[in-house]
Amino acid sequence: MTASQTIFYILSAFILGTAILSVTTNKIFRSAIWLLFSLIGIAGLYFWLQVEFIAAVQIVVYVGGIVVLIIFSIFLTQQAGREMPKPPVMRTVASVLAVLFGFALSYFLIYKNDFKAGEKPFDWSVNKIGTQMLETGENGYVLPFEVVTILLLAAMVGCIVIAIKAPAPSRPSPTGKTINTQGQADLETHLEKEIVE
Amino acid sequence: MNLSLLILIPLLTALAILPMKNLKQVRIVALLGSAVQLILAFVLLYFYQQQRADGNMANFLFEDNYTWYAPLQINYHVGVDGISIAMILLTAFVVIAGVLVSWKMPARPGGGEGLSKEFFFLLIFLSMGAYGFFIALDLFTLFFFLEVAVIPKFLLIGIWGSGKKEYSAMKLALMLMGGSALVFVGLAGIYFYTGSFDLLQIAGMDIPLEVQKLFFPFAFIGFGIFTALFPFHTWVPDGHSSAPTAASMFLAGISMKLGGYGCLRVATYLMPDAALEYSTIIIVLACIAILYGAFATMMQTDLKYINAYSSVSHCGFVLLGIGMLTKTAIDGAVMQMVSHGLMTALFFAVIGMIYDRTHTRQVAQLGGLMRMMPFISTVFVIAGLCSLGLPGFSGFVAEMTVFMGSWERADAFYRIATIIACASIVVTAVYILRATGKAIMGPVVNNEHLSLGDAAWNEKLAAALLILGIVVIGVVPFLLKDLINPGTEIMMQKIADVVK
Amino acid sequence: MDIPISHILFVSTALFFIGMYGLFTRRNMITMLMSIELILNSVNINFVVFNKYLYPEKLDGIFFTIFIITIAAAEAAVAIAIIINLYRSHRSIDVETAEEMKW
Amino acid sequence: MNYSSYIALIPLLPLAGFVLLGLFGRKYLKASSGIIGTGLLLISCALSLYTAYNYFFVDGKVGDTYQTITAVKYTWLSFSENISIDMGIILDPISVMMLVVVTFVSLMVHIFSLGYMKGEDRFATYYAFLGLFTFSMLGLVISSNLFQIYIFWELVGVSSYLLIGYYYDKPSAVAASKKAFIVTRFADLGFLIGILVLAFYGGTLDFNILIQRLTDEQSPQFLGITTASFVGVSALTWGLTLIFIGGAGKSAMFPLHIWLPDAMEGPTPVSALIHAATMVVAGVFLVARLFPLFTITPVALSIVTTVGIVSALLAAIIACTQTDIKRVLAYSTMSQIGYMMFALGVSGYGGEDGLGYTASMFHLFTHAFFKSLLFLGAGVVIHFIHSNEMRDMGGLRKYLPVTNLSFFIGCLAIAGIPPLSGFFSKEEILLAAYQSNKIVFYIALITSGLTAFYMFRLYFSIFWRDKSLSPLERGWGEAHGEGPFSMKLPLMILAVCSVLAGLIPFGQYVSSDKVPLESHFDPMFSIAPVLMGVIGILVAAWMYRKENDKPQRISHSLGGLYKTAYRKFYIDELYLFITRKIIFNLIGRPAAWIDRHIVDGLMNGIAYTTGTISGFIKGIQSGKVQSYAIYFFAGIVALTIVFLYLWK
Amino acid sequence: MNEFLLLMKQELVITLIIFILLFVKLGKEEMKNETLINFVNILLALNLASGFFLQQSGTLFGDMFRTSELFTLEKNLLNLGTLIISLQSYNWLKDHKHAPEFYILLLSTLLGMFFMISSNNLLMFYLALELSTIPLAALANFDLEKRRSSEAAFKMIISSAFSSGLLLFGISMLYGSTGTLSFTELPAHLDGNPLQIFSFILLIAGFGFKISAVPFHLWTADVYEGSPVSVTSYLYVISKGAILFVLVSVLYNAFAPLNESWYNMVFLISVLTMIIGNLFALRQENMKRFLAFSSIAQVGFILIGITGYSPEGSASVIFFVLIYIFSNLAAFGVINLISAETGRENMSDYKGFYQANKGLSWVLAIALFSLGGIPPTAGFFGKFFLLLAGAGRGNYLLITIAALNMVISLYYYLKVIKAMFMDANDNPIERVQAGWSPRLAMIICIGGIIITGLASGAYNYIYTLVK
Repeated sequence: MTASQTIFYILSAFILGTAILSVTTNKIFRSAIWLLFSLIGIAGLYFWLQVEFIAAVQIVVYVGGIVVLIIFSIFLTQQAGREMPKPPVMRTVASVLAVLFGFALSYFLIYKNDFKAGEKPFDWSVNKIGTQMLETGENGYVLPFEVVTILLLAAMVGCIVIAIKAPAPSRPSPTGKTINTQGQADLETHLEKEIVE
Repeated sequence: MNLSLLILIPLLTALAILPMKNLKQVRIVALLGSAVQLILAFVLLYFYQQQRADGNMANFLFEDNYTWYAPLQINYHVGVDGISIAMILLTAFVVIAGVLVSWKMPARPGGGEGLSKEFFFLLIFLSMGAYGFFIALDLFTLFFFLEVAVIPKFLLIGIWGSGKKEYSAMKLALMLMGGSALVFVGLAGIYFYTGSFDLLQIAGMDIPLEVQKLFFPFAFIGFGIFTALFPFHTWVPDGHSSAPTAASMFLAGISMKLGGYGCLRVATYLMPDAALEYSTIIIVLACIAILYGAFATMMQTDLKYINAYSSVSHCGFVLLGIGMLTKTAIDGAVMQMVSHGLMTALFFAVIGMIYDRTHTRQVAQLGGLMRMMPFISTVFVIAGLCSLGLPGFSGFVAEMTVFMGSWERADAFYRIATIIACASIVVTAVYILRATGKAIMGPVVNNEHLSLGDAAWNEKLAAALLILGIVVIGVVPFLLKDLINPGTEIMMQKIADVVK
Repeated sequence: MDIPISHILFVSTALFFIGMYGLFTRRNMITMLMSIELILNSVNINFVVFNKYLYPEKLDGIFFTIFIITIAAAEAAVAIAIIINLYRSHRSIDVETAEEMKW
Repeated sequence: MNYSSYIALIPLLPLAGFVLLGLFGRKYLKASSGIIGTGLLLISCALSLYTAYNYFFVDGKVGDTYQTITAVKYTWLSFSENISIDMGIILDPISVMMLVVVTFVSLMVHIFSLGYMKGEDRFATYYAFLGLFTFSMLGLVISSNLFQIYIFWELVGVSSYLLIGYYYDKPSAVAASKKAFIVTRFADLGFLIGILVLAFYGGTLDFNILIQRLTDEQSPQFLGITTASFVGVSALTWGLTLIFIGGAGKSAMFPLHIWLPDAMEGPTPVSALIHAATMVVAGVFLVARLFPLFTITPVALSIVTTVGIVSALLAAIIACTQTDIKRVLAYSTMSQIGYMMFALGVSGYGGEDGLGYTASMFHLFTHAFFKSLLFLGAGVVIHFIHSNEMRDMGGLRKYLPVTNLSFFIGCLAIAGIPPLSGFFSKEEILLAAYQSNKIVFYIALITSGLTAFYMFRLYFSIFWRDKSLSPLERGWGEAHGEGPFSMKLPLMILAVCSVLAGLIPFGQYVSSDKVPLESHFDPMFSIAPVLMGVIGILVAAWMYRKENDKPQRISHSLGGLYKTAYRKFYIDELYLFITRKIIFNLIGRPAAWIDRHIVDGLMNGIAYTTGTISGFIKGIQSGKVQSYAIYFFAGIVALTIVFLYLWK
Repeated sequence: MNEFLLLMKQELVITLIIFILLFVKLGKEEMKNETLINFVNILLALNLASGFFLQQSGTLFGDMFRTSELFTLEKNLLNLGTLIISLQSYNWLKDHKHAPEFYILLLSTLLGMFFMISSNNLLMFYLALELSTIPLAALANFDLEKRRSSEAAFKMIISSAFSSGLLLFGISMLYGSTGTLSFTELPAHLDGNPLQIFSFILLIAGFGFKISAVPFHLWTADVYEGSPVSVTSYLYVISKGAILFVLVSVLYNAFAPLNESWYNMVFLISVLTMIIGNLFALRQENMKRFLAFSSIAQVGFILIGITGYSPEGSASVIFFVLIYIFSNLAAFGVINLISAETGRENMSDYKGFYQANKGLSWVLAIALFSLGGIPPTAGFFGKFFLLLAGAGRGNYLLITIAALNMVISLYYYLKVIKAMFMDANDNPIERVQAGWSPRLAMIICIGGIIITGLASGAYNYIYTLVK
């Protein structure tokens, strides 16, 4: 059992464990934290796979962006420490069954399927990604890039419209609003930076 | 002559009604339109006879064939033979009579006069569907017009009807649409084995027996629902009895004929082998409809229900004639369609007149109308006598032809079927005479009725037109016979070899 | 690398269904959102792994991953905005409160 | 000479009258309608007499047989290449004879009605209907085609319906008309099917061809119809029997006679015309028309005989007990027609065997006169005292001398007292019966005695049996005595005819094979019938000439028998039971119920089920987004399972 | 370069409009909503017009993007629909605070759909799909004060995220087992092994979610009911139509090798969809919700056309979508107007509607007849052709089921007609005055409903393009 194997199994155990914790724990804030760990673990997995760029993006966007956003909104919407209400038993049972069965089925299919390993070595580099990202010809991803920018623009506009609102009577929503838009803004810049890099 | 006029004129009439101001103008326009249509029908008849006289022996005359949906081989293809012309004449008569009897709009909760425009518009529009159906030679066109002639009924019944009108309207619309859905499946089947919607082309080819056996029931039952095929006849009593007078006339007079015509022209003509295969079933159903309908009628107490059920019984003759597959029987079926169309329209018209005056259709609440309204009563008696198959009226001729034709099938089964059918003439007599004896004759039961007046000019004219038709057919039946003869002969060429 | 691909895929698939479980059972809208993030991550792993192990000649998987991450961000942003708005009107982010419309 | 030039007018004139009066009578011709109708009929009567003259004395006979002349014939409706309904006129002895009878009696009735129906507000309608009836009856007798006869058969039926129901606001009249129509309609069903049978095997509907084909043993049609059989009876027998059922219905033969007595609700002249002289003998005429076919089917013929004789006797018995004078006459009519029927039944074809045929036609002929005479007489009586009941009558001879006389003649004639017409015809019938079938003969003999009895019972209790009260006290309309001359005239004419008609050498003209038949008069044979007649009359005189209680005592002594006869052997009740209880309650009502609840219930059931299902599954749409997601995923899993493992 | 301009002209114009709106929004002085709306309508109309000439077909960006006359046509149809909707939303939008944002979001989703139609690559497809979904979720929330609106938005974003997650899993598996993302290369690599089938099912589920086919439809009704009417009609017609276009081309081209198995799937799904949709529609009271379910049933019909797997099939689908746009938008036009003016959306509110609003009732009635497939409206032709296309595969069971379902669907359409024309109502909706632009929209729709069927031009044109 080589080191990398050990690392892999430890990583995967960590990822799955934290993931399970994050979807089962009753304290919402904790579950956010577990999610954070899990995401970091995944980033680790990417490192292990030697695609550091993706790992970096993962950390920056997820850890630095989304999770922050989520935690903000948690703060915004309730007291972190409170217990979350339990789901109805029937649904829990149903979901457990569905999920287990689905997992069994799909993993069975994946397992049965024989993936032929590619022969060429896998080489990537940040500038290769960068050039392809802005290339218009074969294997050029400029069009998806533009689409995504428009999507982000639209998303931003949508968020602003929905979140900015005439102050509701009781809630201190202005704070929420500002925070929120801040979140939006820096998220935006992050992404642009990442992608053009 | 250009057959599309037959569709165009009702369309224009309907459109011309829309900008009209008040009931007066509307009904004038409607009357003019339907009168023109009647004249046109006679002109058509004239040209047709001339063509035949000049020895034009084509199956269908005055054909027009325009490509409509080229990729799907759908054409707008129209043409007429004697049968269609008979039907067109029938329609023209019934429609004009319908317009006349609804001269002062059916009374309606919530402003009857207010919706006169819509009423006449729908009525004329409906007639357009019927005309189109009768001249169509392309199955798609035919189906198109068949459905055109369904939905306006829903509105007519639901808005201007009486009794449990919404229920009846819904029932009628759904059952008829169900019928046309089945028809559609049949047509699709034919289409995909012949690759064509053109009636003449399809008639040319011969479809393999198992295909026919698969799709004949769809087409036949589908059309059968329109013509009150047992056990799918239950829309008839409710629909007829709830509908306003003109709509009942159209419904019983024409739209039930759409079904018969379809059963004949599409189902039987295109799939004769299957027709033969299933003929026993058809005959059994027809006999049930005839006798059972008649007995059910005996028990009815509402004039409209009486006529509705008797329509079930009478349309049974049409199906019987088609099921027997002998030339005479099919002649009879067609004649019965025409005759029943006129007769039942007359019946509904007169029932409507009675209802408008007495505001009841219950036989028990009527009596001695002969004293107050001799004209209406006489018309009622005439309609009744026609319906019980009295010589001199069209009903007799048609029924006898059917009997004669049925008797040509020399086999105990067909014989018994025929006898059962014949037996219905007695039952018919029973219920007709009971109704007449109670409502028209006998002492006056309700003294308020004593003040009621007789028919107005429009009602008289309507009744006169229909009676004219009935009597002409009844006294000189060979006119009708010779008119439809070529058509049925052409059909028999396809069917005869099957039967023999 | 001497880890069979199926093992890595086990991780991703498991992650996927864990996320799904969370989505099914969590009554808090934000946690539902988190579960979705898990699902997307598992997909990312798939893409990267397939690209690296099976089809190294092109970078389809890598790019797909990048775009998924971006989209996930946008989705999360909009979702959270909506949740906040809903919280304003419902005074709660419990899913069970958002079921006025049914049947 | 050429009949077609005018013959068609004979039926068409009355038709013209009907159309004219029917359309405009009510409004414009109210006053003159009677005259118009009568005038038109006068012409057609003259024409038919002229025809008769031509046919019998000028050119009817070729060699020594009367020809069947087809004067007019055109195709009315063709079913298939050789089966078609033709409208035609054939002249042969019976049709010509019927022409005369119908037009003549009808004319009498028309004239009589001028007075009798005066002041009716539907006077024009009445004459229109009379015209319609006359037209149909004439059309019937001159039919050249089996189907044509059926058509006019129906038409006379409906005109009789209209005339019986003439007093439409009288429930009893309406009921009677309904009954008459439906009963005969029921019989016509048999007729129709019979026609279908004959037409199918005979391959034609034309009388001449049909008879000619089916009577020669070689023709394929004959072989076909005799070999084809249903429940062991040959198609020919079936066909003829069924047709005879039709005839029996119209002619009120047992057991289809129940409509005739009720039909007396109609105006009396109508009864005289339709229910005595003409329409009711249509059945006899029909059998006579198809007689050659009947003669080759003994079964059918014996059925005719049996029905005939039973009806004759039964009607006679019932007639003895009735108290409504018109009903008595009605039953006597039935009885007389019974005579005609069994006369045909016992007859053979050709020569001496054909005596019965001749006799039957002869009786039909004479009966038309004296029976219409009696009815019109009764009409005068009713017109005078406004009642049909015997007990209201008596001693009328003082007030109605002419009627009294003519009625008396009529009674004598029907009782078969020589030398009146009835005597000759009845005597021939009895002779024919005697020659072929003794039992029939004896029953007939008794019947003739009964006939004499009930006729004179009628006569005496109307005109004699004086009451002490004065007319006014008995509430009779003194205003008009016997009514206007228009009412007396027909009585006189008919009386004369009833006296003289018998002297015609009928066999010379009408015989089964159309070869003149020597009618030989045998005084020895006719003793018995005459004796029976006289006895009957004497008994009647003894019982009814004077007011006394003999009738009551006798009826009491007879007890049950009398009651049964009085109740017309409960046949009406039987019919009532069948129709009400069986047809209506056991067939009609269930049919209606099934239709509403089962067949329609099915249709509504479908709709209802759909609705229920939709209500049942609404839970899926729970509004919970998470359960949506679960369904979503479950759907995927299901699809996967199905398409990976089940639906290969 | 100008080739690039021509091929992407519609997308470019839309982008242009978006940016113009952005500047309008950011500009100092507020532009009045009315002028803004009319302005946008004119631009859309121009785009629509431009769509009809200078049509070229070709691919760009290394076959990430491909277009052809057919695609251009499809885009035009969507463009037309959007134009009609924006005409109709006049009454609702003219006093809405966020009109420019509304248009920005709306048009960006439209742009997403355009890209989706032109996408030749699973990546592009996925991105376009998200572009056409996420802003819609935001739009669903545009009745900011309404609880239901935000609930709808939430349901939509969550379930769409979930479905896109599954879709992505499917795509990744597909990528894993075929190694390509481009539609043109895909058929070569498809051998129908279980994993591919599985991932294909996941893909179908993704599509099914968007076209709301049973059992992936459950979000539909709630979202449609909650969102503002304009957004509902947009979701209802445009996004559905776009996905259908894509579905057809994907199934017919990219997944042609699997057609045996997808034929059965689509068959099963369409039967379920028709039946469930009808059964639910039977019992609806809210007009929007009712139309939502009816639309589900309609989708079932469209899927029948897809099963045809023939030029007739795709032609009939596109043709039907065209008719579907007209019919539904006509219906929604009325509902939109009524709910904007009176705020009443229940079927019972429409009782006695005919008394005051004759014109509107006829519009609604004709639209419903068209949806129910009653001649002479175009709906009849649409359904007829769909069923014919389906029958082409010889599956008469499917056709019969469909034909009978037409009857059920007719029942609930007639229920609305009945409410409008026959039922009495103590306080019926009083006369509603439609502005010029909603009226124009209705005229377009009704004209379309009547002409498209009777004049065979449209169908023939589509057919030639498909061939």
